[in-house]
Amino acid sequence: MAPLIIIYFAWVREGVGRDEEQVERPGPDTTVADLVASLAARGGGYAEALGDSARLRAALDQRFVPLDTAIGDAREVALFPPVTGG
Amino acid sequence: MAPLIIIYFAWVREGVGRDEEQVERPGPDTTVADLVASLAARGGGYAEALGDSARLRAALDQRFVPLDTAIGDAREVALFPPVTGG
Amino acid sequence: MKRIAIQSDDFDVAGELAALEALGGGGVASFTGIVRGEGGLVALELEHYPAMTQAQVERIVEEALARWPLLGVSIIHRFGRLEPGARIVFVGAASRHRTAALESCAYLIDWLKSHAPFWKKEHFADGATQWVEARAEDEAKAKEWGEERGRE
Amino acid sequence: MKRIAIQSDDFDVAGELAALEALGGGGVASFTGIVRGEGGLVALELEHYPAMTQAQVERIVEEALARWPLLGVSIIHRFGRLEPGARIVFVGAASRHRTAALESCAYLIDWLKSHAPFWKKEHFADGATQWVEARAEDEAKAKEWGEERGRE
Repeated sequence: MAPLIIIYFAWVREGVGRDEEQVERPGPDTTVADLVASLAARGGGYAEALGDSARLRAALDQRFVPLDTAIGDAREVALFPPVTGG
Repeated sequence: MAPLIIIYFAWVREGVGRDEEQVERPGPDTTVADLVASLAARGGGYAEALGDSARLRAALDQRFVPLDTAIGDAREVALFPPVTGG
Repeated sequence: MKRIAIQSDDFDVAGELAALEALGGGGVASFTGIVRGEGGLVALELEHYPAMTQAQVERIVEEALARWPLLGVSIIHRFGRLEPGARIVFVGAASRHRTAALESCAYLIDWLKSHAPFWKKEHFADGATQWVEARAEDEAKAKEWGEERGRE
Repeated sequence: MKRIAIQSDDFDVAGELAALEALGGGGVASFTGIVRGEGGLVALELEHYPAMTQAQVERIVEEALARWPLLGVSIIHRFGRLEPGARIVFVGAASRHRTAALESCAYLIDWLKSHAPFWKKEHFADGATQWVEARAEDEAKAKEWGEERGRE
Protein backbone atom coordinates (compact mmCIF):
# COMPACT_ATOMS: atom_id res chain seq x y z
CA MET A 1 0.00 0.00 0.00
CA ALA A 2 1.29 3.46 -0.89
CA PRO A 3 2.66 5.52 1.96
CA LEU A 4 0.79 8.63 3.14
CA ILE A 5 2.20 11.97 2.01
CA ILE A 6 2.04 14.74 4.59
CA ILE A 7 2.67 18.32 3.52
CA TYR A 8 3.05 21.37 5.69
CA PHE A 9 2.53 25.07 5.11
CA ALA A 10 3.37 28.40 6.73
CA TRP A 11 4.45 28.27 10.40
CA VAL A 12 3.58 24.57 10.59
CA ARG A 13 6.15 23.95 7.84
CA GLU A 14 8.69 26.14 9.63
CA GLY A 15 8.00 24.41 12.95
CA VAL A 16 8.41 20.84 11.71
CA GLY A 17 11.35 21.93 9.57
CA ARG A 18 10.21 20.37 6.31
CA ASP A 19 7.76 20.85 3.42
CA GLU A 20 6.72 17.28 3.06
CA GLU A 21 7.31 13.77 4.28
CA GLN A 22 5.97 10.26 3.78
CA VAL A 23 4.79 8.06 6.61
CA GLU A 24 3.56 4.51 6.82
CA ARG A 25 -0.13 4.54 6.08
CA PRO A 26 -2.26 4.34 9.27
CA GLY A 27 -5.52 2.37 9.43
CA PRO A 28 -8.33 3.90 7.33
CA ASP A 29 -10.31 4.92 10.44
CA THR A 30 -7.47 7.04 11.72
CA THR A 31 -8.55 10.68 11.72
CA VAL A 32 -6.47 13.69 10.80
CA ALA A 33 -6.53 14.62 14.50
CA ASP A 34 -5.10 11.19 15.40
CA LEU A 35 -2.33 11.69 12.85
CA VAL A 36 -1.59 15.15 14.21
CA ALA A 37 -1.37 13.75 17.76
CA SER A 38 1.04 11.02 16.66
CA LEU A 39 3.24 13.56 14.85
CA ALA A 40 3.21 15.94 17.86
CA ALA A 41 4.34 13.02 20.03
CA ARG A 42 7.67 13.11 18.16
CA GLY A 43 8.48 16.16 20.31
CA GLY A 44 10.70 19.11 19.33
CA GLY A 45 9.45 21.25 16.46
CA TYR A 46 6.66 18.78 15.82
CA ALA A 47 5.30 19.16 19.35
CA GLU A 48 5.50 22.92 19.04
CA ALA A 49 3.87 23.17 15.64
CA LEU A 50 1.28 20.45 16.03
CA GLY A 51 0.64 20.37 19.78
CA ASP A 52 -2.41 22.65 19.71
CA SER A 53 -4.79 21.23 17.13
CA ALA A 54 -7.22 24.15 17.59
CA ARG A 55 -4.70 26.28 15.67
CA LEU A 56 -4.56 23.85 12.76
CA ARG A 57 -6.54 23.26 9.60
CA ALA A 58 -6.25 20.35 7.19
CA ALA A 59 -6.94 19.16 3.68
CA LEU A 60 -7.26 15.59 2.39
CA ASP A 61 -6.32 15.22 -1.26
CA GLN A 62 -6.63 19.00 -1.72
CA ARG A 63 -10.04 19.43 -0.07
CA PHE A 64 -10.48 21.18 3.25
CA VAL A 65 -11.73 18.81 5.94
CA PRO A 66 -12.47 19.07 9.67
CA LEU A 67 -9.74 17.48 11.78
CA ASP A 68 -12.04 14.69 12.93
CA THR A 69 -12.29 13.36 9.36
CA ALA A 70 -10.98 9.81 8.79
CA ILE A 71 -7.98 9.70 6.47
CA GLY A 72 -9.43 6.69 4.62
CA ASP A 73 -7.55 6.08 1.39
CA ALA A 74 -6.44 9.68 0.90
CA ARG A 75 -3.08 10.01 -0.82
CA GLU A 76 -2.10 13.34 0.69
CA VAL A 77 -2.77 15.11 3.99
CA ALA A 78 -1.94 18.79 4.29
CA LEU A 79 -1.56 20.53 7.67
CA PHE A 80 -1.50 24.29 7.99
CA PRO A 81 -2.75 27.33 9.94
CA PRO A 82 -6.02 29.04 8.99
CA VAL A 83 -5.57 30.57 5.54
CA THR A 84 -4.89 34.29 5.01
CA GLY A 85 -5.13 34.90 1.28
CA GLY A 86 -6.95 37.59 -0.67
CA MET B 1 -36.71 92.18 -11.06
CA ALA B 2 -34.87 89.59 -13.12
CA PRO B 3 -37.01 87.31 -15.27
CA LEU B 4 -37.28 83.61 -14.42
CA ILE B 5 -35.23 81.25 -16.57
CA ILE B 6 -36.92 77.94 -17.39
CA ILE B 7 -34.84 75.12 -18.85
CA TYR B 8 -36.05 71.81 -20.24
CA PHE B 9 -34.42 68.42 -20.68
CA ALA B 10 -35.03 65.16 -22.54
CA TRP B 11 -38.58 64.59 -23.86
CA VAL B 12 -39.81 67.67 -22.03
CA ARG B 13 -37.36 69.74 -24.09
CA GLU B 14 -38.43 67.97 -27.27
CA GLY B 15 -42.11 68.45 -26.41
CA VAL B 16 -41.94 72.16 -25.74
CA GLY B 17 -39.57 72.58 -28.66
CA ARG B 18 -36.90 74.59 -26.89
CA ASP B 19 -34.00 74.27 -24.42
CA GLU B 20 -34.69 77.34 -22.42
CA GLU B 21 -36.84 80.41 -22.14
CA GLN B 22 -37.39 83.38 -19.89
CA VAL B 23 -40.75 84.33 -18.39
CA GLU B 24 -41.95 87.18 -16.27
CA ARG B 25 -41.25 86.30 -12.66
CA PRO B 26 -44.37 85.03 -10.85
CA GLY B 27 -45.09 85.85 -7.20
CA PRO B 28 -42.66 84.22 -4.75
CA ASP B 29 -45.35 81.89 -3.38
CA THR B 30 -45.97 80.38 -6.80
CA THR B 31 -44.93 76.73 -6.74
CA VAL B 32 -43.17 74.80 -9.47
CA ALA B 33 -46.46 72.92 -10.00
CA ASP B 34 -48.30 76.23 -10.50
CA LEU B 35 -45.70 77.25 -13.08
CA VAL B 36 -46.01 73.89 -14.85
CA ALA B 37 -49.81 74.29 -14.98
CA SER B 38 -49.55 77.78 -16.46
CA LEU B 39 -47.07 76.56 -19.08
CA ALA B 40 -49.26 73.55 -19.95
CA ALA B 41 -52.17 75.96 -20.44
CA ARG B 42 -50.34 77.34 -23.49
CA GLY B 43 -51.54 74.16 -25.27
CA GLY B 44 -49.76 72.32 -28.12
CA GLY B 45 -46.40 70.79 -27.27
CA TYR B 46 -46.48 72.46 -23.87
CA ALA B 47 -49.75 70.77 -22.96
CA GLU B 48 -48.40 67.45 -24.14
CA ALA B 49 -45.05 67.67 -22.37
CA LEU B 50 -46.23 69.35 -19.16
CA GLY B 51 -49.84 68.20 -18.86
CA ASP B 52 -49.13 65.28 -16.54
CA SER B 53 -47.09 66.61 -13.65
CA ALA B 54 -46.70 63.11 -12.15
CA ARG B 55 -44.23 62.39 -14.98
CA LEU B 56 -42.14 65.47 -14.21
CA ARG B 57 -39.31 66.30 -11.89
CA ALA B 58 -37.81 69.70 -11.18
CA ALA B 59 -34.80 71.57 -9.90
CA LEU B 60 -34.59 75.12 -8.51
CA ASP B 61 -31.20 76.72 -9.02
CA GLN B 62 -29.67 73.27 -9.68
CA ARG B 63 -31.12 71.47 -6.67
CA PHE B 64 -33.81 68.82 -7.01
CA VAL B 65 -37.08 69.94 -5.40
CA PRO B 66 -40.58 68.46 -5.07
CA LEU B 67 -43.04 70.13 -7.45
CA ASP B 68 -44.95 71.73 -4.58
CA THR B 69 -41.93 73.87 -3.69
CA ALA B 70 -42.38 77.64 -3.94
CA ILE B 71 -40.19 79.23 -6.59
CA GLY B 72 -39.28 82.07 -4.23
CA ASP B 73 -36.36 84.06 -5.57
CA ALA B 74 -34.83 81.20 -7.57
CA ARG B 75 -33.10 82.32 -10.73
CA GLU B 76 -33.59 79.12 -12.72
CA VAL B 77 -36.26 76.40 -12.83
CA ALA B 78 -35.47 73.16 -14.65
CA LEU B 79 -38.20 70.75 -15.75
CA PHE B 80 -37.43 67.20 -16.86
CA PRO B 81 -38.43 63.53 -16.64
CA PRO B 82 -37.04 61.29 -13.89
CA VAL B 83 -33.31 60.95 -14.44
CA THR B 84 -31.71 57.88 -16.06
CA GLY B 85 -27.97 58.28 -15.66
CA GLY B 86 -25.37 55.85 -14.50
CA MET C 1 -8.28 62.00 -3.44
CA LYS C 2 -11.51 63.13 -5.01
CA ARG C 3 -11.85 63.18 -8.75
CA ILE C 4 -15.02 63.95 -10.67
CA ALA C 5 -15.17 64.31 -14.43
CA ILE C 6 -18.23 64.89 -16.59
CA GLN C 7 -17.05 64.58 -20.16
CA SER C 8 -17.91 63.40 -23.67
CA ASP C 9 -14.56 61.70 -24.22
CA ASP C 10 -13.76 58.13 -23.32
CA PHE C 11 -11.50 57.61 -20.32
CA ASP C 12 -8.59 55.47 -19.24
CA VAL C 13 -9.77 52.98 -16.63
CA ALA C 14 -6.23 51.77 -15.96
CA GLY C 15 -5.09 55.32 -15.17
CA GLU C 16 -7.99 55.88 -12.80
CA LEU C 17 -7.33 52.61 -11.01
CA ALA C 18 -3.59 53.29 -10.81
CA ALA C 19 -4.27 56.62 -9.10
CA LEU C 20 -6.53 54.88 -6.57
CA GLU C 21 -4.05 52.02 -6.06
CA ALA C 22 -1.28 54.54 -5.32
CA LEU C 23 -3.12 55.84 -2.25
CA GLY C 24 -1.76 53.01 -0.13
CA GLY C 25 -5.14 51.81 1.07
CA GLY C 26 -4.82 48.15 0.32
CA GLY C 27 -8.08 47.86 -1.60
CA VAL C 28 -9.54 49.41 -4.73
CA ALA C 29 -13.01 48.63 -6.06
CA SER C 30 -14.55 49.82 -9.30
CA PHE C 31 -17.63 49.64 -11.43
CA THR C 32 -17.75 50.47 -15.13
CA GLY C 33 -21.03 50.82 -17.01
CA ILE C 34 -21.04 50.03 -20.72
CA VAL C 35 -23.59 50.57 -23.52
CA ARG C 36 -25.38 47.30 -24.32
CA GLY C 37 -26.20 46.80 -27.98
CA GLU C 38 -29.42 44.91 -27.54
CA GLY C 39 -32.65 45.03 -29.54
CA GLY C 40 -31.09 46.78 -32.51
CA LEU C 41 -29.68 49.64 -30.47
CA VAL C 42 -27.13 51.60 -32.49
CA ALA C 43 -26.44 54.42 -30.06
CA LEU C 44 -27.28 55.83 -26.67
CA GLU C 45 -27.46 59.60 -26.45
CA LEU C 46 -26.82 61.05 -23.02
CA GLU C 47 -28.09 64.50 -22.21
CA HIS C 48 -27.28 66.19 -18.92
CA TYR C 49 -27.77 69.44 -17.02
CA PRO C 50 -24.29 70.93 -17.14
CA ALA C 51 -24.83 73.65 -14.55
CA MET C 52 -26.03 71.04 -12.06
CA THR C 53 -24.18 67.80 -12.78
CA GLN C 54 -20.77 68.48 -11.29
CA ALA C 55 -22.16 69.96 -8.08
CA GLN C 56 -24.67 67.16 -7.69
CA VAL C 57 -22.04 64.45 -8.17
CA GLU C 58 -19.78 66.25 -5.70
CA ARG C 59 -22.54 66.13 -3.10
CA ILE C 60 -22.85 62.39 -3.34
CA VAL C 61 -19.09 61.88 -3.25
CA GLU C 62 -19.08 63.86 -0.02
CA GLU C 63 -21.81 61.56 1.30
CA ALA C 64 -19.75 58.50 0.44
CA LEU C 65 -16.66 60.00 2.11
CA ALA C 66 -18.71 60.66 5.24
CA ARG C 67 -20.18 57.14 5.28
CA TRP C 68 -17.09 55.04 4.59
CA PRO C 69 -13.40 55.39 5.51
CA LEU C 70 -12.27 56.05 1.95
CA LEU C 71 -8.88 57.28 0.82
CA GLY C 72 -10.11 58.22 -2.62
CA VAL C 73 -13.08 58.31 -4.94
CA SER C 74 -13.11 58.72 -8.68
CA ILE C 75 -16.22 59.23 -10.80
CA ILE C 76 -16.35 59.76 -14.53
CA HIS C 77 -19.65 60.12 -16.36
CA ARG C 78 -19.85 60.63 -20.09
CA PHE C 79 -22.47 62.47 -22.11
CA GLY C 80 -23.16 62.68 -25.83
CA ARG C 81 -23.61 59.89 -28.36
CA LEU C 82 -22.21 56.52 -27.27
CA GLU C 83 -22.19 53.34 -29.30
CA PRO C 84 -22.61 49.77 -28.05
CA GLY C 85 -19.54 48.67 -26.12
CA ALA C 86 -18.64 52.24 -25.15
CA ARG C 87 -18.04 53.06 -21.51
CA ILE C 88 -20.67 55.32 -19.96
CA VAL C 89 -19.61 55.66 -16.36
CA PHE C 90 -16.80 54.73 -14.03
CA VAL C 91 -16.90 54.64 -10.25
CA GLY C 92 -13.82 53.76 -8.24
CA ALA C 93 -13.02 53.83 -4.53
CA ALA C 94 -9.90 53.13 -2.47
CA SER C 95 -9.94 52.13 1.17
CA ARG C 96 -8.06 50.15 3.79
CA HIS C 97 -11.22 48.04 3.99
CA ARG C 98 -12.40 45.94 1.09
CA THR C 99 -16.00 46.14 2.25
CA ALA C 100 -15.88 49.93 2.36
CA ALA C 101 -14.42 50.06 -1.14
CA LEU C 102 -17.02 47.72 -2.62
CA GLU C 103 -20.01 49.09 -0.73
CA SER C 104 -19.19 52.67 -1.59
CA CYS C 105 -18.97 51.74 -5.28
CA ALA C 106 -22.42 50.17 -5.09
CA TYR C 107 -23.74 53.25 -3.31
CA LEU C 108 -22.22 55.65 -5.82
CA ILE C 109 -23.52 53.85 -8.89
CA ASP C 110 -26.98 53.37 -7.35
CA TRP C 111 -27.10 57.04 -6.59
CA LEU C 112 -25.86 58.15 -10.00
CA LYS C 113 -28.61 56.04 -11.60
CA SER C 114 -31.38 57.78 -9.76
CA HIS C 115 -30.07 61.18 -8.67
CA ALA C 116 -27.63 62.55 -11.21
CA PRO C 117 -29.19 64.82 -13.85
CA PHE C 118 -28.64 62.61 -16.92
CA TRP C 119 -31.18 61.36 -19.45
CA LYS C 120 -30.65 58.59 -21.97
CA LYS C 121 -32.18 58.35 -25.43
CA GLU C 122 -31.94 55.12 -27.37
CA HIS C 123 -31.38 55.18 -31.14
CA PHE C 124 -32.30 52.00 -33.04
CA ALA C 125 -31.19 50.60 -36.39
CA ASP C 126 -34.60 51.32 -37.95
CA GLY C 127 -34.32 55.00 -37.08
CA ALA C 128 -36.68 54.83 -34.11
CA THR C 129 -35.72 56.60 -30.92
CA GLN C 130 -36.93 56.27 -27.37
CA TRP C 131 -36.15 57.98 -24.08
CA VAL C 132 -35.17 55.46 -21.44
CA GLU C 133 -37.70 55.40 -18.63
CA ALA C 134 -36.54 55.59 -15.04
CA ARG C 135 -36.88 52.24 -13.30
CA ALA C 136 -38.69 52.03 -9.99
CA GLU C 137 -36.07 49.43 -9.03
CA ASP C 138 -33.28 51.99 -9.35
CA GLU C 139 -35.12 54.47 -7.19
CA ALA C 140 -35.73 51.76 -4.59
CA LYS C 141 -32.04 50.80 -4.57
CA ALA C 142 -30.99 54.36 -3.92
CA LYS C 143 -33.56 54.65 -1.14
CA GLU C 144 -32.18 51.52 0.54
CA TRP C 145 -29.05 53.51 1.37
CA GLY C 146 -31.19 56.00 3.25
CA GLU C 147 -31.69 59.68 2.59
CA GLU C 148 -28.73 61.89 1.89
CA ARG C 149 -28.21 65.44 2.97
CA GLY C 150 -29.03 67.92 0.25
CA ARG C 151 -30.50 65.37 -2.08
CA GLU C 152 -33.80 67.12 -2.39
CA MET D 1 -15.74 33.70 -19.65
CA LYS D 2 -13.93 32.21 -16.71
CA ARG D 3 -10.33 33.08 -16.09
CA ILE D 4 -8.28 31.99 -13.10
CA ALA D 5 -4.58 32.65 -12.74
CA ILE D 6 -2.34 31.84 -9.78
CA GLN D 7 1.00 33.43 -10.52
CA SER D 8 4.02 35.21 -9.09
CA ASP D 9 4.09 37.89 -11.79
CA ASP D 10 2.21 41.15 -11.66
CA PHE D 11 -0.81 41.46 -13.94
CA ASP D 12 -2.43 43.96 -16.22
CA VAL D 13 -5.66 45.19 -14.63
CA ALA D 14 -6.63 47.12 -17.75
CA GLY D 15 -6.38 44.00 -19.88
CA GLU D 16 -8.49 42.00 -17.45
CA LEU D 17 -11.14 44.69 -17.35
CA ALA D 18 -11.13 45.09 -21.13
CA ALA D 19 -11.83 41.36 -21.54
CA LEU D 20 -14.76 41.63 -19.11
CA GLU D 21 -16.05 44.83 -20.75
CA ALA D 22 -16.04 43.11 -24.15
CA LEU D 23 -18.62 40.54 -22.99
CA GLY D 24 -21.45 42.96 -23.71
CA GLY D 25 -22.94 42.77 -20.24
CA GLY D 26 -23.30 46.43 -19.47
CA GLY D 27 -21.53 46.29 -16.12
CA VAL D 28 -18.09 45.30 -14.90
CA ALA D 29 -17.05 45.39 -11.25
CA SER D 30 -13.62 44.74 -9.82
CA PHE D 31 -11.63 44.61 -6.64
CA THR D 32 -7.85 44.82 -6.43
CA GLY D 33 -5.96 44.10 -3.22
CA ILE D 34 -2.60 45.81 -2.70
CA VAL D 35 0.22 45.35 -0.16
CA ARG D 36 0.05 48.06 2.50
CA GLY D 37 3.42 49.29 3.71
CA GLU D 38 2.47 49.96 7.31
CA GLY D 39 4.40 49.49 10.53
CA GLY D 40 7.75 49.14 8.82
CA LEU D 41 6.62 46.33 6.51
CA VAL D 42 9.11 45.82 3.71
CA ALA D 43 7.57 42.77 2.07
CA LEU D 44 4.73 40.32 2.20
CA GLU D 45 5.59 36.74 1.34
CA LEU D 46 2.71 34.66 0.02
CA GLU D 47 2.91 30.90 0.23
CA HIS D 48 0.23 28.68 -1.28
CA TYR D 49 -0.68 25.05 -1.86
CA PRO D 50 -0.12 24.71 -5.61
CA ALA D 51 -1.85 21.36 -6.05
CA MET D 52 -4.97 22.74 -4.40
CA THR D 53 -5.19 26.44 -5.20
CA GLN D 54 -6.41 26.38 -8.78
CA ALA D 55 -9.09 23.74 -8.12
CA GLN D 56 -10.26 25.49 -4.98
CA VAL D 57 -10.56 28.86 -6.72
CA GLU D 58 -12.42 27.18 -9.57
CA ARG D 59 -14.95 25.80 -7.10
CA ILE D 60 -15.76 29.20 -5.77
CA VAL D 61 -15.98 30.71 -9.25
CA GLU D 62 -18.54 28.01 -10.06
CA GLU D 63 -20.45 28.99 -6.92
CA ALA D 64 -20.49 32.63 -8.00
CA LEU D 65 -21.66 31.67 -11.51
CA ALA D 66 -24.47 29.63 -9.97
CA ARG D 67 -25.52 32.44 -7.62
CA TRP D 68 -25.46 35.44 -9.95
CA PRO D 69 -26.21 35.91 -13.66
CA LEU D 70 -22.62 36.61 -14.64
CA LEU D 71 -21.16 36.74 -18.12
CA GLY D 72 -17.62 36.47 -16.92
CA VAL D 73 -15.38 36.18 -13.89
CA SER D 74 -11.67 36.81 -13.67
CA ILE D 75 -9.50 36.03 -10.65
CA ILE D 76 -5.77 36.52 -10.37
CA HIS D 77 -3.93 35.75 -7.16
CA ARG D 78 -0.21 36.24 -6.78
CA PHE D 79 2.24 34.35 -4.61
CA GLY D 80 5.87 34.97 -3.69
CA ARG D 81 7.51 38.07 -2.28
CA LEU D 82 5.52 41.28 -2.79
CA GLU D 83 6.56 44.76 -1.78
CA PRO D 84 4.35 47.59 -0.49
CA GLY D 85 2.20 48.94 -3.31
CA ALA D 86 2.27 45.66 -5.23
CA ARG D 87 -0.98 44.09 -6.34
CA ILE D 88 -1.84 40.84 -4.55
CA VAL D 89 -5.20 39.87 -5.96
CA PHE D 90 -7.70 40.89 -8.62
CA VAL D 91 -11.33 39.90 -8.79
CA GLY D 92 -13.51 41.03 -11.69
CA ALA D 93 -17.05 40.20 -12.78
CA ALA D 94 -19.21 41.16 -15.75
CA SER D 95 -22.99 41.09 -15.75
CA ARG D 96 -26.05 42.75 -17.23
CA HIS D 97 -26.85 43.71 -13.66
CA ARG D 98 -24.65 46.09 -11.69
CA THR D 99 -25.73 44.56 -8.39
CA ALA D 100 -24.76 41.07 -9.55
CA ALA D 101 -21.36 42.33 -10.70
CA LEU D 102 -20.63 44.16 -7.45
CA GLU D 103 -22.04 41.52 -5.11
CA SER D 104 -20.19 38.69 -6.80
CA CYS D 105 -16.92 40.62 -6.44
CA ALA D 106 -17.59 41.04 -2.73
CA TYR D 107 -18.40 37.35 -2.46
CA LEU D 108 -15.30 36.26 -4.35
CA ILE D 109 -12.89 38.37 -2.35
CA ASP D 110 -14.52 37.42 0.96
CA TRP D 111 -14.21 33.80 0.00
CA LEU D 112 -10.61 34.08 -1.19
CA LYS D 113 -9.68 35.65 2.16
CA SER D 114 -10.97 32.76 4.19
CA HIS D 115 -11.03 29.70 1.91
CA ALA D 116 -8.21 29.84 -0.59
CA PRO D 117 -5.02 28.04 0.51
CA PHE D 118 -2.71 31.05 0.84
CA TRP D 119 -0.66 32.17 3.82
CA LYS D 120 0.98 35.54 4.29
CA LYS D 121 4.21 36.27 6.12
CA GLU D 122 5.18 39.84 6.93
CA HIS D 123 8.81 40.95 6.71
CA PHE D 124 9.73 44.11 8.61
CA ALA D 125 12.55 46.63 8.20
CA ASP D 126 14.23 45.46 11.43
CA GLY D 127 14.44 41.90 10.08
CA ALA D 128 11.55 40.57 12.13
CA THR D 129 8.98 38.35 10.45
CA GLN D 130 5.47 37.36 11.38
CA TRP D 131 2.81 35.11 9.91
CA VAL D 132 -0.43 36.99 9.41
CA GLU D 133 -3.16 35.57 11.61
CA ALA D 134 -6.54 34.76 10.15
CA ARG D 135 -9.14 37.27 11.25
CA ALA D 136 -12.39 36.04 12.77
CA GLU D 137 -14.02 38.92 10.89
CA ASP D 138 -12.99 37.43 7.54
CA GLU D 139 -14.37 34.06 8.46
CA ALA D 140 -17.64 35.68 9.56
CA LYS D 141 -17.92 37.60 6.28
CA ALA D 142 -17.53 34.44 4.25
CA LYS D 143 -20.13 32.70 6.42
CA GLU D 144 -22.61 35.51 5.79
CA TRP D 145 -22.84 34.33 2.19
CA GLY D 146 -23.94 30.91 3.42
CA GLU D 147 -22.28 27.58 2.93
CA GLU D 148 -21.01 26.57 -0.48
CA ARG D 149 -21.03 23.14 -2.00
CA GLY D 150 -17.71 21.41 -1.69
CA ARG D 151 -16.23 24.00 0.59
CA GLU D 152 -15.40 21.52 3.27
